[in-house]
Amino acid sequence: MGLMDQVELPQPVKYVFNWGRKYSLWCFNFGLACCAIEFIAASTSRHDFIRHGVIPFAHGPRQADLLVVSGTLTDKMAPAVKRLYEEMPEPKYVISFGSCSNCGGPYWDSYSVTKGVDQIIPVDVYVPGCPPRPEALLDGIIALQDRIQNESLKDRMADRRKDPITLGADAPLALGSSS
Amino acid sequence: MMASLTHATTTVAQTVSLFDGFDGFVLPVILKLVFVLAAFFVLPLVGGYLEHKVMGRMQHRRGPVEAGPFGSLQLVADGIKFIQKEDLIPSAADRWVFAIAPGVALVPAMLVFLVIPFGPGVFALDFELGLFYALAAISVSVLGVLMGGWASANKFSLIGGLRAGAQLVAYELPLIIAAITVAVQAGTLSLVGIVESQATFQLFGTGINVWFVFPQIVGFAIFFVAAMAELSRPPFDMPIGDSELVFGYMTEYTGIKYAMYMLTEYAGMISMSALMVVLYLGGWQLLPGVPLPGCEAGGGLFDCSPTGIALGVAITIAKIMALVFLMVWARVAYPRLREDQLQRVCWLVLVPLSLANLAVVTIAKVVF
Amino acid sequence: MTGHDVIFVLVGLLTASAAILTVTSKNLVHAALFLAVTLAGVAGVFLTLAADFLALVQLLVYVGAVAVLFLFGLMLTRAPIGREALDNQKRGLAIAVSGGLFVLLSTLIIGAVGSGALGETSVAEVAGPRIEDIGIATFAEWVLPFEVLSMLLLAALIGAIVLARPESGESGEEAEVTRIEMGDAPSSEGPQPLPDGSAPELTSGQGTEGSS
Amino acid sequence: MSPLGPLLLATLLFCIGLYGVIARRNAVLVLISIELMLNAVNINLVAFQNLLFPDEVAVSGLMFALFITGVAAAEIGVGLAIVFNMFRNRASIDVDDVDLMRW
Amino acid sequence: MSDLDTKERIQPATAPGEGIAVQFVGDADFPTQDMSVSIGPAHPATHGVFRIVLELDGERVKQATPVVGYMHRGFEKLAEHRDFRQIMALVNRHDWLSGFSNELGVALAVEQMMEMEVPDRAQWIRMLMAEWNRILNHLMFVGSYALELGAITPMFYAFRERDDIQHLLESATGGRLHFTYNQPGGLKIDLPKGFLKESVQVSQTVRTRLPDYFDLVLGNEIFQGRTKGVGPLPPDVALSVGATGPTLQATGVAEDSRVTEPYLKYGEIDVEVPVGENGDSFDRFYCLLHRIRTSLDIIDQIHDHMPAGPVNTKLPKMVKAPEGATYVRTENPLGQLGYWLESDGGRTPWRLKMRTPSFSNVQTMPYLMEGALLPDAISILGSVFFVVGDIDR
Repeated sequence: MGLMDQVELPQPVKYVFNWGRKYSLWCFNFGLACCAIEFIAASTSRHDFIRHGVIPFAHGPRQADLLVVSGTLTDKMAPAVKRLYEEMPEPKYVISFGSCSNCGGPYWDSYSVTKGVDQIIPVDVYVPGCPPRPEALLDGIIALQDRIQNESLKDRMADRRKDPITLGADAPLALGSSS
Repeated sequence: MMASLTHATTTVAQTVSLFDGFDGFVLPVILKLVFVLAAFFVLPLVGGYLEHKVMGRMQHRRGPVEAGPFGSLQLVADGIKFIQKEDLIPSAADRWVFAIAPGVALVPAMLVFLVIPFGPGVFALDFELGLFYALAAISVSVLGVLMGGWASANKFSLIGGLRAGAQLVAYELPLIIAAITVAVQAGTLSLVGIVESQATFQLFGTGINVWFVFPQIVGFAIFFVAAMAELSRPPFDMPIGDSELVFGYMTEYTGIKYAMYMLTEYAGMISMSALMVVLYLGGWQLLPGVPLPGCEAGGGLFDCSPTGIALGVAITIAKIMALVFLMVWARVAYPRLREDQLQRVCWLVLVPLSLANLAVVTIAKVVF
Repeated sequence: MTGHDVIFVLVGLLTASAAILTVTSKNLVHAALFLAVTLAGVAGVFLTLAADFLALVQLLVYVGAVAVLFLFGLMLTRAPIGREALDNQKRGLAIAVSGGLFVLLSTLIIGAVGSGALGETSVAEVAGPRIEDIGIATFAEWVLPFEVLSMLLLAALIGAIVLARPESGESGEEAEVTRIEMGDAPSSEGPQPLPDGSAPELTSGQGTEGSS
Repeated sequence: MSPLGPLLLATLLFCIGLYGVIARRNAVLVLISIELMLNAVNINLVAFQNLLFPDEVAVSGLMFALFITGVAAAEIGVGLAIVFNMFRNRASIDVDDVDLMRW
Repeated sequence: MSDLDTKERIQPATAPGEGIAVQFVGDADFPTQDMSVSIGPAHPATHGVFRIVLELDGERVKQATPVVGYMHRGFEKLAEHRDFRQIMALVNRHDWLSGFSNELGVALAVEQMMEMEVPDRAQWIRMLMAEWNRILNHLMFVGSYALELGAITPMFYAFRERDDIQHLLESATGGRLHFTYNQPGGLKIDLPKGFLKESVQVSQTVRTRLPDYFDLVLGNEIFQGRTKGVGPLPPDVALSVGATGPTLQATGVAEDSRVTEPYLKYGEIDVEVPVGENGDSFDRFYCLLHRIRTSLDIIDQIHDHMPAGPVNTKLPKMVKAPEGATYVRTENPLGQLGYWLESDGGRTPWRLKMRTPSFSNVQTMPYLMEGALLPDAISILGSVFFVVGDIDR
């Protein structure tokens, strides 16, 4: 980093670099609640997002590229999420997995729940559902990978909150569309 | 170093190097460096890919699929990603020590590749003390681990570093004793010489040509276990045990420095496996005592046509990967030991066993 | 100057500067790390002196084990930082003594070498002993010292274990006193699994059938 | 190569070690300095081995150096154990503090 | 080292991976300084946001303090603002691994207050679903406990089975984790066609794969070395803190609400309760694995008993529990789950108090961890099976 967020790289270099980032999304699962179980289900044999290069073996935030916030974020937990996000090295991506981390979900009227993780950290992909099916997470990952392949790191670093992807916002969720 | 290089080449007797055909001095050196670097960077990637795929198959998954054909470029993608990552140094860390620690771990792992014979004549250096050199180089890596653990200024890192230090120093002992046992059996410390002696080694009194793994099955087991512990591979991965220490001494490392630690681990897997292949599994021989196709003279060990050389290299790498497969299998199948159990295994089982093995082999060597 | 000389000078400079940093460093761990560099440098010096085997022994024993042991010890104990904590007030004396000794010895050596008292042989032309020679020498002429050394190592091993673990053992009565003195007695309440993983005696008097 | 270099280097290392032994108060640092001195002796031994026995068979200097290495390893084992014990009992590893035996 | 107050304590970390300097500050009179390590709230071992602060002397735990509340979502308060049918969708989320069992308790409580007659078929289906749910839950812990001890594969195996079972349950309920299948007076809809056949098949599949876990995990020497004798729990301690489920059964107390206080139709079938001997980590895991087997036995019995008939009763437009209170306890996968339901006759509960098994079970941890080694502490942490949402609610 340092250079890459300030200089627009030439196209071939950018392609290779983006390709590397796209297929090497070491994933730090911030498993908070129910959705964490579906996250694990998505990583195991049947759904298996490891084949997309999303490696769930990053144990700490320092080695991670992708933060998946899955589950209800409470006000007590929010500083930890913020802190972990800040401990991750750039470039980093965030998937908000499930209604709770999107907006508070079924606990929208609770006194202790943060209504959406995007209040504290920028989110790249919102995956709706309570909990979303593993296929939805795969869909979100593929959407994120498509975006990474075409993105410019300079633009991204300039405005991190620009234009997040919301799955199923304009079309019905394409279940099982994972290739 | 120069003196030792020239010195080593003068002392080695009849070995013919692949690079001797070239005139001059600079070209072979460059070729050798390129060869060592290529082996150092490519083979660990192959090993890592193998690990991904084998683990996947054993767990009813497919492993990486999307990056490159059959996911073969997964580790390349990882590498490209790591060089883009931000280089974070914790504010409380000891900056210099933190920065050079991965290098201290990596360079010895690279230096081991200098002496490993990958095929008939395919080695950078046939050193009279090759085995000893490899073990000495491996033993230096622990410094990098300790430095990283201490310099990170993180409790998990410190505990991980301390565990790694204790583990690596302890398991060096059975490792070295087991290796020395082979040297006693072969009568030489040169890795090429050990391969050579396996070509003619016969089981006592039977006349059957075997590799050292048969008389020394105990030594092989000890070496294998100790090698896995030296590499902090599961089930001996307490220094980086994720459920206890997050990532041990690597907890604070990001980007390229973390990648260097990972490369060290995988290069270590390759070099340890290669050592095992050389010490116990007959190096590049396909069958004991049978010359490779294309290799006629000299017992089929050195005087080879290009086909023979290629075949020899392929056989060595296949054997290395078979051993890597065993290590991956252990990772898939076993939980992690506890730290005191680990030390107990070392001091109460492996060390006495290796000493007994050494005694038995020495006596057998003298008697027969 | 031959290439040999150049390499020796480089390695020697590295070794000497690392040694100086070792004794002047303000951080204990840094000092130990510089010691590791010094030791590796000495291994390099051995290489230029055609003592390959010794160089590797140096790497294996000193860099791989002794330096690691030092680091390990420093990390286990509290490592104070700063010149006051590490140095005493006799620095002037130390410089005077060691500097004087150095001047004296180097004058002697330069004189001796210059006058040819050490013979005409140059150290670099020596091929160095082969490993077989070392092995034969060890177990022929030097076998008695070798055995004595092995006894020494054994004694040191036992001594180190005894010294470093006064409170070891499952029962050690005499250790109890020390522990109370130091005030770091591990809490004795609660079931404490023995180090070999076996369970201590349990007081499970409940039946196996439902109790509620 | 002239024997001057190795001999001077050995002298320098020895004197640096001596400085460390005198000027340092931390016991571990004193041990470290002793290591430097032992290494200086080793360099000397090897240099004189090459100087005085250029033939290959005589290995006295090397053997001495090897034995010194072994003894140094033993010394470090025991020395560090003593230092730990000292640390445990006195919460300090300053050699100046170890004055129980001083009258 | 008793007087900790004479030393400055290092501020405990709130998350792993942060750069906290290991400064050994403090009183120079003491040879060693305790290290305070905070496991969690986002530590790999705590599967969720549980946090436990360990005071370490070397690698030995001197004191363990669980810190709960990171997942507190205010269920009990939220339930006061949902009507009796909506509560189902809420309560099945507090222990997210046993959604059906959670809603079952509330359904039973509401039915008890309204004195409803639940059709036989509904009761049997509820039992079937509850047992399947129990297996789902236990499989998850089989995988995660092995993961905490460093074995990665059992997790993948467990999820292979879990996916089969979830597929089965999804066909009837439409949910993978949170089924919301109960309603006061029965179930929402009947089972789909062919469900029982499928159920028999899945039960056979799981039964044939069960030996894998016994061999791969329970029979592994390293696993035994890591768990046998680690964290032994005497029955009196377990009872005094109110531990239930596998944690209690491992100590040799065969307490199980399905046997001691049968609800639904559990009285009509054989329910076997596996018990351990020492109450150590190995026994807890042993009980967990055997509970999968006994649940499969129960499922097979239910298959033979399944009657025909309606699955629900007609409900009024507005379900209103009469004024009063009731307490219902059921055997949740992790232990005894109790609901104290109090109504003032309105459309929402006046008070819904939960007695969750995980909360009671983690109370054993300070006792269990004291004096254990750090790796053993992890072994104990994983073997006292809990779900964070179930602790914090």
